[in-house]
Amino acid sequence: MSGYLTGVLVTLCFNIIAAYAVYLPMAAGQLNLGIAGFMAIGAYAAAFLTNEMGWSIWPAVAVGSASSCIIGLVIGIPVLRTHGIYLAMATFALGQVIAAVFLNLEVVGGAAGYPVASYAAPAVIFMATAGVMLFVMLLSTTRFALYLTSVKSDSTVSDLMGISVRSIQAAAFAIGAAIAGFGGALYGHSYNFIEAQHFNVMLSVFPVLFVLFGGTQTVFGPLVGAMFFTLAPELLRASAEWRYAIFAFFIIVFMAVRPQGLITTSLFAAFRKRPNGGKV
Amino acid sequence: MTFLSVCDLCVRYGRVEALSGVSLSLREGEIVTVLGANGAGKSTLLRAVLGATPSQSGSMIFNGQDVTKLAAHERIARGIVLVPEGRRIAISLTIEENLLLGAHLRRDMVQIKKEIEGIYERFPNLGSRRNLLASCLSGGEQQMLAIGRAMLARPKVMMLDEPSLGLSPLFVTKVFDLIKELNRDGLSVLLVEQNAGKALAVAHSATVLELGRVMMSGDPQTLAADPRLQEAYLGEAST
Amino acid sequence: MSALVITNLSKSFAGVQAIADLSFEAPKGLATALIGPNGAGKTTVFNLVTGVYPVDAGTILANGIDVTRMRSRLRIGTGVARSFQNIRLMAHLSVLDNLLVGQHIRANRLADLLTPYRLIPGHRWKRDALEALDQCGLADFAHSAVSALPYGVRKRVDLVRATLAGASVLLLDEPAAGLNPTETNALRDDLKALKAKGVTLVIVEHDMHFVDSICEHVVVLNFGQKIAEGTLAQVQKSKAVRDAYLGTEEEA
Amino acid sequence: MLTQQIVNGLMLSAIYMLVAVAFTLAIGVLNFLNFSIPGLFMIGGMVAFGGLRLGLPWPLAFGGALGAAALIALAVERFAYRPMQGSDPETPLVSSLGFLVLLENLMLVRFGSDQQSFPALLADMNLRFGGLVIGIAQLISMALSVLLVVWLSWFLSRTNTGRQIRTVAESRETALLMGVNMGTLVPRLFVGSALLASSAGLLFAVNYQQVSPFMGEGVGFKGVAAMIVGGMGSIWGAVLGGLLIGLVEVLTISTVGANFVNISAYGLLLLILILRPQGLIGQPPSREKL
Amino acid sequence: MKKLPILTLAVAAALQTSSALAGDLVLGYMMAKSGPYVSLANTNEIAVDLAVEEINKKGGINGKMIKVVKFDTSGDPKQATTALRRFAQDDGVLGVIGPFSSSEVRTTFPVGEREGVAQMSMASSAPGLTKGFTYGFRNTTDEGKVIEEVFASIKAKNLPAATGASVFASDDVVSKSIGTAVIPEMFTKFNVALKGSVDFQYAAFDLSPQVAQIKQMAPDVVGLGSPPEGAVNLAKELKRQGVNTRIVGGTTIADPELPKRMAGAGETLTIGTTFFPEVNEKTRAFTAEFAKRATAAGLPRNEPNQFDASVYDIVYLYAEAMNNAKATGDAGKLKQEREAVRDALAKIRNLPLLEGAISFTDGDAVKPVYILEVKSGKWTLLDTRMPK
Repeated sequence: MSGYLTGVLVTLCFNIIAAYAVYLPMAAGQLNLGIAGFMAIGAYAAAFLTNEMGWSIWPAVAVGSASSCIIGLVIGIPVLRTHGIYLAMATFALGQVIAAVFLNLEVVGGAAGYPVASYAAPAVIFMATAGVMLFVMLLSTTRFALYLTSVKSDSTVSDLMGISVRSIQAAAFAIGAAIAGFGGALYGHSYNFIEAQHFNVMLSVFPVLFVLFGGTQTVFGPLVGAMFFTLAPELLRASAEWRYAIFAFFIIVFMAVRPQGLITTSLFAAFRKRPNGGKV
Repeated sequence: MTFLSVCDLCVRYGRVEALSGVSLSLREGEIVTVLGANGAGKSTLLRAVLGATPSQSGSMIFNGQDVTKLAAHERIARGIVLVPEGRRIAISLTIEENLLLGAHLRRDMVQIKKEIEGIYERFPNLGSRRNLLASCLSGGEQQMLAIGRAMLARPKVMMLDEPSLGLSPLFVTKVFDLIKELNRDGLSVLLVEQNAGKALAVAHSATVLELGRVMMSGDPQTLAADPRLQEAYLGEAST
Repeated sequence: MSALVITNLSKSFAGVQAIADLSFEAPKGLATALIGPNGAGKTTVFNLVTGVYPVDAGTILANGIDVTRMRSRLRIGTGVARSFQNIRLMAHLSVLDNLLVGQHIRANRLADLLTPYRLIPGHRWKRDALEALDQCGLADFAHSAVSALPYGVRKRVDLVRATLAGASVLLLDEPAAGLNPTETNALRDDLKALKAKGVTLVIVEHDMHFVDSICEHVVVLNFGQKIAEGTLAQVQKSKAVRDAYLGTEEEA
Repeated sequence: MLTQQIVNGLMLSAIYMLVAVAFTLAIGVLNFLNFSIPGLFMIGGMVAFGGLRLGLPWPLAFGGALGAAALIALAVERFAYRPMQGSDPETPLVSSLGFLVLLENLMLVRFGSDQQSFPALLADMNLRFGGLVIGIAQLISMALSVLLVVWLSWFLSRTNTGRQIRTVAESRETALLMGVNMGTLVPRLFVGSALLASSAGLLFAVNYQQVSPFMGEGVGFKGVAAMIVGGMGSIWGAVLGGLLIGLVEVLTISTVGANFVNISAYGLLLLILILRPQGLIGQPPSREKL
Repeated sequence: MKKLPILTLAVAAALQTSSALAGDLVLGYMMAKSGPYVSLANTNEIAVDLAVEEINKKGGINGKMIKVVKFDTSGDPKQATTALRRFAQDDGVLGVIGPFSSSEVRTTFPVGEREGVAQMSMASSAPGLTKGFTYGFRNTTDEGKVIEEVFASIKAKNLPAATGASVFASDDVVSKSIGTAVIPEMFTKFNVALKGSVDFQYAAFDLSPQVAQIKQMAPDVVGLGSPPEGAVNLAKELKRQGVNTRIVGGTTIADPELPKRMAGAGETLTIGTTFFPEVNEKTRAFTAEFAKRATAAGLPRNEPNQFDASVYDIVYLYAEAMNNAKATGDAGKLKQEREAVRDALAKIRNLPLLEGAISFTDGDAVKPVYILEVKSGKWTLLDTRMPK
């Protein structure tokens, strides 16, 4: 594989992971605009473990992901008391606060950034991304995923059906945080350097765009969205300085024409032959 | 002379046909009441006449003009005004602001002020609290405000959607007295009511809807005696 | 014994009394109709029983269990399920998925939550749901998007969803409203079949023929108060009921 | 020194306040978190800068900037807001952010990524009271933003259009039945919101004598924070929120350090959202009906 | 998921620039033509092209022409690693010009180390970036050394500097290390009493609270660690609040247009830089040619900045190294030749180039520092300090 393709694919992998981190809570109707904060937690925790504690990468990544998950759960419970746009803004504020905390945390380099010694090769990243995709896709075949959509569609009725809306939302939020932390932890080890400034608003916002662009109705939406957002600027590389402007223009036009996103259930149904029997 | 005539109106919500070919006419100075069970399409009919719900087909002539293509605000400007179901008072606005909202298509401030004072005279309960938020009003007072608000749009036809809904019997009587009074002053009224007896007592003509179609129409006395009406409401077998 | 016992129930919203000192019982295995003009407080009763709103005063017993202060989420566990006046199906889910959500109370463990049942052909959850659909003759719609369904079908899916919770008491909010005669007949058959299985029904309905054909017991509300109770024929003779519905000039 | 810091904080607050009000108009009335507002803020400064550089007299350059912002707002309404009615509530976010990225990159192509010096319009005049320095430009822009907000508040509470806007904010359905013409009111609201945002950008440029393609982001996000702290949909809430965020920012810088600004400003936002989601001045959302 | 390979192939096909002609000496060049550094970096390409043209016109190196493959990284660390992977694996480069920023350097140097290809940054000046890397070079001078020369010069010229304050952008790597490490150390070394330190955020537009603090300290000099924007805002605000002090900075604020951008503020601002157009014939000729090309390309700035000079010299440094390493560009010997180029770079001592005589120690360039002062709104040369 060419070096260029490797580089682009590694970037794509991180975008896919980020997209799935946003997708899970969004499937339950929560817009998480602070995903970068959770990536930062995973990245710094894992990097600290490999750098200072001499851990090997996988356990460090696992712990990084878990710490992101736990913090997501602990902070998520009060934050999830809010709804809709308030929740989006709360997560946005949360992401900003987390990044600002790392900016001031001198033990991991503060503003100077934190070089990471251990290296995760592209093959590792590809495998890990495949793992995340597999995990989310498996999850999408369970009742848990069903309840996410149910809670999003109508939380009052879901509650009356006996579903613990709060638990489902908290779980979605925490699993999203875990995936984000996982991606962050791998990011640090793939690029061998992390800095708090990297985990900014735009890093939180773009995965949301991937998901909305790809469509939230199916588990493939985030994948397609991430692919588009990663590869389109590459295709536009020839137009140099205009490329992001053209790209933004395209997003606007696309969303105006197809607000429900690229991949929808009806699109799927059109491709799928009528299933025989009970297969869904 | 027909003042408002609705011809063959069809309204769909997605795949559901809410009105299929409803026709209705109203002469100037008349009270016409539309009766029917829940879900018969009464509210949809009023909304479609107002222009707030788009109709798929049908035509509408008002005061000699074809208003089929007009938007709600244009129809209101021509005098077709709705007092909506559930009153729909803007509770974050004061009582006076709600009245002014009714007059938002008008520009004659002096006359508007005069008319508002008139409303306050008619409903002292509103006048004494004119600068308070409308949320402080009881249901019956809100209904008075809703009617006052509609008055300020200078209606030629006032449509009322279940004005007695949720009101205590005392206020129900008040509302119907008011409707009669307005009508005596020359206002044409299109009235949708649950309370069939009261509605038929004030109406000059009545139409009964069932599942989006006109089941019967005619003069109120005849309808009141028609067992099918009792049936529509109480499901009593006509014996 | 009564499946649902409501005693001295009161509820007001922003000073307006929606339910005032209401008491009635729904006898086990029978169908009780809750009728009254619009705004009489019928749906509010359902909302209080299922816990959508907290109760101001009074008690609610469901299958002998006091649910008055129970969390809304747990009430379905006492065997009370409901349908909704304006059909609250999950718009983002297919018909089958809506039914699977309805089954939640019967698949409530963590293991159930994480079973990748979609990958397992003929999993019992899907089988149960499809069976229930089939019994109502709706099997063809299993994989349709809810939004694409005709109104009548959606209403019946809403009903099937409520039954799949395995409830012994079903609260049905205007199940026949907006249905055409054929659909109404199909619904009637569905409900009779449920009754035959011993399910207690409480039905809010305006169509008196429908009520007549199903309900043994009728409770009439007006302004949040019970104005009559008995068989349909009994309540139809009540002057208070006629006044509430048809209105008379003498009153007030 | 504390007095000086409060004076400094007030200027910052005035800018946040205007942006917060611009956001609150869009979200309070249309329930639309319009992320193109930071872009419109930037357009206010950058287009005026471009105009001045072309040698236009300042009233023309400023008018051009406001006009450009108004036109862009109409495009946002047409392409980011209108097609999204009825889809997921977060969808318009994407296209409005698309507008932000587009505007930033267009300006980037035209003017480069650098911060540019905005010419001083007023001679560098400062009032000095003992050690306290208050810039005339500061005073004028502060007065202007306060005037704008007071005017807007008057407009909303006293005029016909204002009443219509408040009715739409409470219930679109009621407004529709009252014959409020949404087809024209919504674009007007967008333009109004854009004019506020771009005037904030202009005042910013005049005051801090700098513009850049990315000037909207930091201010825009703080504006959102200010809006929520005060109470979404409330003009005076936005004013209060702007004041608070501006003062918190300045006081954090002077006591703890600039790196803690995001912690304190967004920490405040987070705290408010958890403890009192409706903001300091704001009505709690009512319970839905079945 | 059939789309993935198809799309990526399309991307690859669209972007695969024609591979180097056999026998060319290929250099990779990471540009920052979009993104946050575009104003500083978009003229770099002119300097690179100019240097390559000059060398090739004189017959190239070892009889081979130099060819540059370019990649726009947008100043983004992720794209920079992609660029480096491409240069190393697809384009067969002997060395890489760039990347531009310190954040990019942080991510590409480890990749360069693994791939075994030299890189030389034209702008990143954060302390210690090259430490631990054998393939990582910078044609920049460590800010510590630059600022040391500035203070030495101020003391030598007897300019008032009894008291000082440190002011820095706290969320920028280079700025922060200047403000927290370099400036305090220099104050101690040159007997400047440190009255305190004040920080601001990289993107801060309002420095009035900071200046209010500085005003209280009333220092003779303000040691500044910041990008040019911070210097402009600080100078303006100092003037507005009526604070008279000398701002002292390093190469981070060495922007030719800085005096113009400060619009009358910032008199006596003093910096150290590695390039000044008025030093000698060579710099004047470069400046003139650069201006001509920049104007022709329609770029907003036509005066070369230090990065333009640096990147111009980087091409010459590679030329010298490839010459000394006897590089052939032969694909079969790529690995050895890359290593040889790296070794030759490290050995360069006192090579006379545009910026002066350049040597390398530990991957960092050692070169003359020009001390510039703002007088009546223009840069003037205060002093030239030769490296020890």
